[in-house]
Amino acid sequence: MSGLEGLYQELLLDHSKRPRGKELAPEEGRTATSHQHNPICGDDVTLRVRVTDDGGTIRDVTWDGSGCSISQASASMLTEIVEGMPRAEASALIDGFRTALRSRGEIVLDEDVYLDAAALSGVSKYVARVKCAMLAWVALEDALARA
Amino acid sequence: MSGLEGLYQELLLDHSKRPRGKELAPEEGRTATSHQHNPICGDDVTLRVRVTDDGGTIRDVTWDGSGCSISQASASMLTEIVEGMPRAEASALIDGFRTALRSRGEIVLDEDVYLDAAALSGVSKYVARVKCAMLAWVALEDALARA
Amino acid sequence: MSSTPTTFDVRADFPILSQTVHGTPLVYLDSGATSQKPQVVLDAEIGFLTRANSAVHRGAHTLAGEATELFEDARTTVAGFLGAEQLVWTSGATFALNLVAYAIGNATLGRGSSRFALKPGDEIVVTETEHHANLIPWQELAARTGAVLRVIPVRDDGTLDLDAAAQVIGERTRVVAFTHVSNVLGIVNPIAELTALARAAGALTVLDACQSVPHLPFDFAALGVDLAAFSGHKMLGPYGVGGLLGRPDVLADLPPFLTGGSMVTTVTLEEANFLPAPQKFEAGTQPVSQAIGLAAAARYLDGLGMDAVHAHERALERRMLAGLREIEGVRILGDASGVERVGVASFDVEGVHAHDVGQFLDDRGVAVRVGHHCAKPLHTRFGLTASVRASTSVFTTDDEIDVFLDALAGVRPFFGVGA
Amino acid sequence: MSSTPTTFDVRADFPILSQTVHGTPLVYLDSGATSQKPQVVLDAEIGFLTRANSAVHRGAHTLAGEATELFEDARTTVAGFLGAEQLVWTSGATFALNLVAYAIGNATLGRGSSRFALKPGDEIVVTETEHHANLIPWQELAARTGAVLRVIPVRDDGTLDLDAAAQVIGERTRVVAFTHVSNVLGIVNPIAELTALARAAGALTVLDACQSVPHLPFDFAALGVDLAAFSGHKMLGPYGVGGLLGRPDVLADLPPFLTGGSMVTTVTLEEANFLPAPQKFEAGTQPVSQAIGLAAAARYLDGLGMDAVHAHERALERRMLAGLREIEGVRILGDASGVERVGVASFDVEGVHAHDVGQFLDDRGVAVRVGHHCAKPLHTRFGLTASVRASTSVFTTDDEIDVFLDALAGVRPFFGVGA
Ligand SMILES: Cc1ncc(COP(=O)(O)O)c(C=O)c1O
Ligand SMILES: Cc1ncc(COP(=O)(O)O)c(C=O)c1O
Repeated sequence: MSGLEGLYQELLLDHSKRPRGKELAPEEGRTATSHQHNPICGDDVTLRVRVTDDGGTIRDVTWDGSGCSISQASASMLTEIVEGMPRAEASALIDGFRTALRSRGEIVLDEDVYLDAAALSGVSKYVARVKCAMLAWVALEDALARA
Repeated sequence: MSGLEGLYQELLLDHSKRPRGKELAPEEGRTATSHQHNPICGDDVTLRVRVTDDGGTIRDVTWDGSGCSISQASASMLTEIVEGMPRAEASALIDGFRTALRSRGEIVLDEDVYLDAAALSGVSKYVARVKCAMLAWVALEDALARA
Repeated sequence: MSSTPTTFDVRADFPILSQTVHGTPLVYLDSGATSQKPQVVLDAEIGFLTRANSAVHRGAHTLAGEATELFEDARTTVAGFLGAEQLVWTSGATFALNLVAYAIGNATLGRGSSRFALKPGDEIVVTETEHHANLIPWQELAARTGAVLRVIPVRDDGTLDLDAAAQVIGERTRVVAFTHVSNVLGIVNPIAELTALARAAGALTVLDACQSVPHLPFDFAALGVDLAAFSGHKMLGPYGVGGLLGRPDVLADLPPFLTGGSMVTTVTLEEANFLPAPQKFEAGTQPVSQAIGLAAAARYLDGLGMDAVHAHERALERRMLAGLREIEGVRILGDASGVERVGVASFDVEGVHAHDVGQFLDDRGVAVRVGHHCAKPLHTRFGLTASVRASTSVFTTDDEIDVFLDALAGVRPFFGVGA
Repeated sequence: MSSTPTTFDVRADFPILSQTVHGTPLVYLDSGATSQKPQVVLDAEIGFLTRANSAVHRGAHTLAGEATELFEDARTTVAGFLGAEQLVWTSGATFALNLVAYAIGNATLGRGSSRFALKPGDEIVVTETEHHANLIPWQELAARTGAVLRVIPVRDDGTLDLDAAAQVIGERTRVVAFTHVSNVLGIVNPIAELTALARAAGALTVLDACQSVPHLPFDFAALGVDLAAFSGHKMLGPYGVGGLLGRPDVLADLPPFLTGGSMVTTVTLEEANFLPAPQKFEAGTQPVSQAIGLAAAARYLDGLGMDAVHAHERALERRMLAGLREIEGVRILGDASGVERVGVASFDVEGVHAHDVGQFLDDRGVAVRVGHHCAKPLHTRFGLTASVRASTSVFTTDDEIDVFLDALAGVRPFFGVGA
């Protein structure tokens, strides 16, 4: 797939139009929230995560935001993957995502691991859009650091 | 005459080494003083002029200062010309001097009018030095305006 | 759409325009951000650097003399092109506007003449259409001095609310800063009216001329403002150079901003005295080759004739606006009719984020700007965080406008939005 | 005089050097004022302007992406060349030094972090060898804030009086600003000692690196200062660009200076929030092509090797000083022996004004600088209003030094002074 179609895959457009988890859950004991903003194009994501009482597992990732299709789809895809994931695994996931997105098309995301988010692989060829795709993932990283 | 010898004529070097009128007379009723400074190379001239009681004629032009040979010689030459000159004539003299100096070598100063200062004609080819030659003349212009 | 006659074809003068992007010819509609540079501008700089380069206003050697002359000729050329008696070189418009704000701040702190010193409660007026460069320096000046910032609102159609302006500008107003042309809306503001209000209040007028100078005949003296800022890189010139135009009495009374070499008369370890304007505002080594390049740009524009440039861009603008109005889901920001404009239009595409619109257009070779274009409050006013902006220049053609409009019509279908 | 081996011959890289002046080959000994630029620097700028030019950090189109990458690569290249983690682009050293002084002023007025805020009676320390650019901004800051300016004196031999420095720098000292190399004397100041004194006092250290960066291996991190300013045009790069190097924690706590576009996060009509460094210091359009040109200059110097450059210039300097000492009536300013130097020497010719010396040398094709070189207090210290300065660069040759010395020997005879 080349050009625009490689960037805006069906799955991405679908997530951006029908975002999953896009309704911020109320704050409570074990939740942490992160607000990320891309000043250049105005993309905005607020993401909230709850961890289990022992702090080890991720629960209830919800978010709200506005912005380009890539930033919104990426947030939507992310919430689907990390539900119930151990913290350490989520960190590795985020690192892997960042590496792939910065690879300028060299690294393709594994569908078995990244599920729908693997459709974001095409973004890595568009340097100016990498930040859009990363926004929700940075928010999760930040929220986990505080949780 | 070309090059350096055209710029630094004997007469100029002589005036710079043995400057005339270089001893500031004391201030009194009908004197006016102007201090001119060229911040680029530090040339400095303070010139004092006395006018007759009816204000019409120039008397006792004296000056003090330091700087390059051109600025010092020019002050020295000037004092020799304007002694006893009617004000209006001095203004015309200064205008003519300025025009010649800015002419880039096109206009040569008349020896009958400018006496030794005619040797400054060569300066007009050296744009960066025109200010040096003008300094005392600007001081006279300024002093007369206040006298 | 009928073809509008173009009075000049200058594309060959701009080396970069032969680029292709994603295999299609580059359609550069981002001149509002930075313009492309004609060969004569590049040649002027290179010519200087390879033949006469040396420090200006210093030293007596031959190259220094030549360099100084070329540099001062450049000042005369650019000032003359803009109808101004005095021009202060700056690194650009942002610097020029900050210069004014900081100089007023310095006056307030007792440095130099007190003519422009502010007292707490004094008012500084800007408009809602300002670029951040003509907004934040005034916010900061207000915060530093206790002055109050007040704002002339913009109407739904993008024009300034002059009735409100007459209320906002009053006795306490000390400075009125406004843009000649909004970099988002492309609308030419009513300078005469604003200047009259400011003058009646005895306020200093500061014009942001960034988006007018490249596009229409500009006559500083005729505009009647006190100061005007502009950037070289938006008017076919180099980066790193721009200027502040000013009325002589205003520049005389405005205290210096940056201090350093080449702007002083005497200096001791305790204190310094400053040269008259423009030198007192030009501390340190100036953008010499860039000033010379900018003079070449001014001569180039003058050769085309600014009336012709304006007519050319107005025709492009009309074609663009007419086309935009026909595309479903496109909302033009400030779609006022019957106002003077330059070739700039910003718009929202319903259901598709500006960033995605820009990406789609880029795939067709069309370079537009997306985001808030450094005018966030104006976007907030229109309920947006981002828009798409297309902006023209002397080298833009009717065909390019058509390529752009054609590509834009495909955006909503591609993203599966709308009909 | 024996010929010193030159490790490289780079004259062909500099197009301007083939000039003649008054019919003789140009001997350019005014690099201390501004250096000449190698072809690779010109090519880098032109290459950018004709292929990738467009606004950086804005917009999503292809050219904008390329331009942003080239611009940020340039930052990495120049910062790396200078051993710094963080680099803020500026228009030059004068701007960079004013940035620091005004940012401290802003902190004092309650804008941003108060870490660097001054109280009346706090002390700012400079040295007697400073260029006006590292003196007047501090005088003005002191005048605006009620701080006191104190000065480390220079000895007769041109070295700083470190005993006095230990007295001057003390508890009340908040800022110590000093030059790495005096642009008049060419002497490398004792940075380690000054920095240690400043650090012991808890003061911020600000280094003027204008005359060191082009001439010797420069490692910002190793020097241990907090901030350092430099100019591109003195290091073979373009006009209109330079930088401020800074320790990350210092840049983080220093409030912004210029405000405008591209340095903000959120902006309302009431107030703005700022990005982290370096962006918060880079308001408005940056000197993009110039930054890319400067990176080419850094790569060029790196290719020559700064150790080799320094050795080359040191050899020229020794030849020059030895020659100057032999000419009757020539007095070298700061003729200290056994100190580290770069290829700069200033001198007085007894009985002949500097301006006349310069004119005479120019007639022989030799371009030197005459005047106070923007270091008036230093000249006052040496009892002069003006001196003659010869300064070398990578392209200067032994032969040129000899032409210069030979011409200089003719000055007093021509003006009929001395023996
Ligand atoms: C030691 C020193 N500091 C500061 C400056 C000012 O540099 P610029 O004029 O490039 O801002 C210079 C150059 O003139 C200098 O030699
Ligand atoms: C209206 C307006 N004002 C000010 C600026 C700032 O200009 P610069 O970034 O060249 O300083 C711009 C350009 O971005 C502008 O369009």
